[in-house]
Amino acid sequence: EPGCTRSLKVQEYKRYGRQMIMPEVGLSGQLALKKARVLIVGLGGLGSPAAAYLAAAGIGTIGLVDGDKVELSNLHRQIIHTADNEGMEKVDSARKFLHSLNKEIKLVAHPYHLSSKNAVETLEEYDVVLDCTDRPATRYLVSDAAVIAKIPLVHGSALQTEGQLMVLNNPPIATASKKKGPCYRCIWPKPPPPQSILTCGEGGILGPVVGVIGVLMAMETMKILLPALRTNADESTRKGTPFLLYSAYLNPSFKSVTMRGARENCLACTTMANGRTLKNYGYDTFCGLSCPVNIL
Amino acid sequence: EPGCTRSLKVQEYKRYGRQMIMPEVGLSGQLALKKARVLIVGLGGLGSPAAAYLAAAGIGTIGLVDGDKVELSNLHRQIIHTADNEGMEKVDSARKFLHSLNKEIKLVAHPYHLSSKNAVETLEEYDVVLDCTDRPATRYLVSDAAVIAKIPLVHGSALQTEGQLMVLNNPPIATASKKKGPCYRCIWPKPPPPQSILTCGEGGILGPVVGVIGVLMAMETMKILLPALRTNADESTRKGTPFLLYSAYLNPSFKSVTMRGARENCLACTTMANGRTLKNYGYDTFCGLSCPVNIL
Amino acid sequence: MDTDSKSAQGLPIVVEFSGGLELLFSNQRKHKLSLPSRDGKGHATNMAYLVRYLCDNLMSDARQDMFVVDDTVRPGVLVLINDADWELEGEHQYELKKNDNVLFVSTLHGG
Amino acid sequence: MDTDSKSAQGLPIVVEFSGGLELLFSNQRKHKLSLPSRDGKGHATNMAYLVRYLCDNLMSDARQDMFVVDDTVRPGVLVLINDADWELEGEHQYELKKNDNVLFVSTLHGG
Ligand SMILES: [Zn+2]
Ligand SMILES: [Zn+2]
Repeated sequence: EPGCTRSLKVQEYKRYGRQMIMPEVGLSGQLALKKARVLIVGLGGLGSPAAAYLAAAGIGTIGLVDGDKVELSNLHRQIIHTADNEGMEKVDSARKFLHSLNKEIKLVAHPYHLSSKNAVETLEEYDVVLDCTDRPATRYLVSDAAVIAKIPLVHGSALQTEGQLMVLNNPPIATASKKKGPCYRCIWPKPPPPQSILTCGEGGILGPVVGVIGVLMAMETMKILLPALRTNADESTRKGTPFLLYSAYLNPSFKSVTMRGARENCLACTTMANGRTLKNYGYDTFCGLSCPVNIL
Repeated sequence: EPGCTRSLKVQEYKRYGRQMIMPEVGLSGQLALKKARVLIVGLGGLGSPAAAYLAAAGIGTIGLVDGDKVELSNLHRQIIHTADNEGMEKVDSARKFLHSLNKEIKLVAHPYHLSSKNAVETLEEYDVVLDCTDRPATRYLVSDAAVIAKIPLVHGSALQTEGQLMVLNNPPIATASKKKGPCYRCIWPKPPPPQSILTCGEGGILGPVVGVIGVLMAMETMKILLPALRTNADESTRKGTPFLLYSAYLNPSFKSVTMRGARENCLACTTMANGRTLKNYGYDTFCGLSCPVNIL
Repeated sequence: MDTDSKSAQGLPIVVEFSGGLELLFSNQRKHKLSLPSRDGKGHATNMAYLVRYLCDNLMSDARQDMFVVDDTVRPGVLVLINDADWELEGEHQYELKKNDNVLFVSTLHGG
Repeated sequence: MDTDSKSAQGLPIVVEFSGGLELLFSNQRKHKLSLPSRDGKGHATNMAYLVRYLCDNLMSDARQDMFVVDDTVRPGVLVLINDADWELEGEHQYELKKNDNVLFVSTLHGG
């Protein structure tokens, strides 16, 4: 039966054999990946490698959000879009590539910009969301919606020679053994002044820099979905939330720092979570005019 | 004029604009990438993302070495090969994908296993080599050939939840300001006992683990080709050669350690470099029977 | 006397900038500083002192609001003391110790 | 006397295994150990002592040749003392200090 998440077909055993052989995955782990629904918001430099590795690993349902079209200037870093697809909707171009990679999985296209009108209902259909967007307003929007939808958020960002990675809102609800994880707004309650923001278009970006963060986002997603993979890491994160910094310039090129936990008076974790809607929240006003939220 | 490395076409300015805007790249950096010839040995889990990012960045000539065919069990991690290409030579499958990504660059297929008979003459046509192979004998072979061909070697490896990265033989000849870098044999003069070796086939591997090392190999290659990108890193590596360790399990997940420099009595850096040939060297005997060198 | 001699010895620390902030500080990522160990009022040198000190003595760019707004580090800049968020350490009130490492990182938004 | 009391205090160190070696040590990557600060002959505890100690006391797997060959760590295992190659530190002769971190990494070959 197609789409069955209680067993695997012979060709799935073959395809995923090299990861299923690991005790941290096994049959139960592969079925957990197959059952999982993961949303990727933004199909640019971060979303491209993240989508490729998650599709290859056999995530059963992958949602793809982007309202942009493929441009020639994307191609030096957005490796799932080809030159032949210039001008095509990014969700369609991505779907074409991911389908060629793995026909066993379900791809759901969301060919629109995420906004305060559609964000919550889009995220509510998924188990994990990856924020692969590229400006402050959408980053607050995705995080707020993840808090309301109660799903973990894998956050990545990059510019020029540097990248940053964080797993937020994880767990989305406090458990017996772990406090609720901080959201983006817990960490950064106020947006940066508009004049201090550089986008990849303005500041430039190296492909492998954003690529390495995108691949690590796929890895963090798999760790959320496969509990056996995070035992050790969990233990050492009791002190706070890890934040990974990459710099192509420096040696060592990676640095891991410890961030605060959830903030008691966080607007998203309290008011928004209780109200269960973003519809009256003005992201443009909040972040200033340089980052209108309707442009992903 | 096609293939000209003294100027860029209008569509190349557009395609590479987001990296050329960076002061570390600029027009001169982009022309240096276009002029560069990079050899990727092994088109598996490491070679796939490394090739994708180097092709996208506009490396002018990329050589592709592999004697294997695409198998279904490769696809969970080797994201440039698609299911439709099952059974195709990996070099052809890779060429097809990389060509769809970037038609401005030259791709050279070497559809054979590297051996002591052909390694030196293959490497001599290139400026940098990436070792994306998967067993000890080929790793000694690629390193020895890089020493003889006098080109830097970007070394990556991965297994299960861990990955390792190193830039070797860099610089390949001592300069006024820097000693010759160590080769693989300088660091590991003796091969591991055959019974201690696990391949990805036997031990398993997670796609994003080998993926992150492959992307970082592309980044290190760009740093070798773009001097403006390595100023800071160079300064802090005077003490020794950095070796990057990744573990999906741990927090922090990356660790950078400092390795020794070149070894005075290194077989490769002395005898082999002087003799300029590998033809009388028995890699199978050196590494033991479990790793015949004719299987990449 | 004791206070003076301590202050004369100085307080060596390392300050690093990342995520684009280095552009405001002569495009240099790592700075080794020696601060007085007590401020003008005789209090131990703390993070509030350091932030003022950086604006007054180390910043090479005139755009102070790219780093400081309302007398504190602007929104979107993380401050890490020995690799931990300064919110875990007392923020402005944290008293600097010998060889402390303070990292200012601008949050990135690109993707 | 002095030697004895030092030895009784013990020498706390951290030993880590990676690259598959952890499988030989109860699949545990990080071990906190307290060694005597002097060996049986009264010499300061060094890396040679530690390697023997690990084989005799910590290894849970019978295959000693996966870790030690000819009385030293087998080829293909890197030994890092406080994140630096032990070849930079004197190898077996390196005398362990309080809170040293010793990491044994098996070189990976997969790709
Ligand atoms: Zn919150
Ligand atoms: Zn050598």
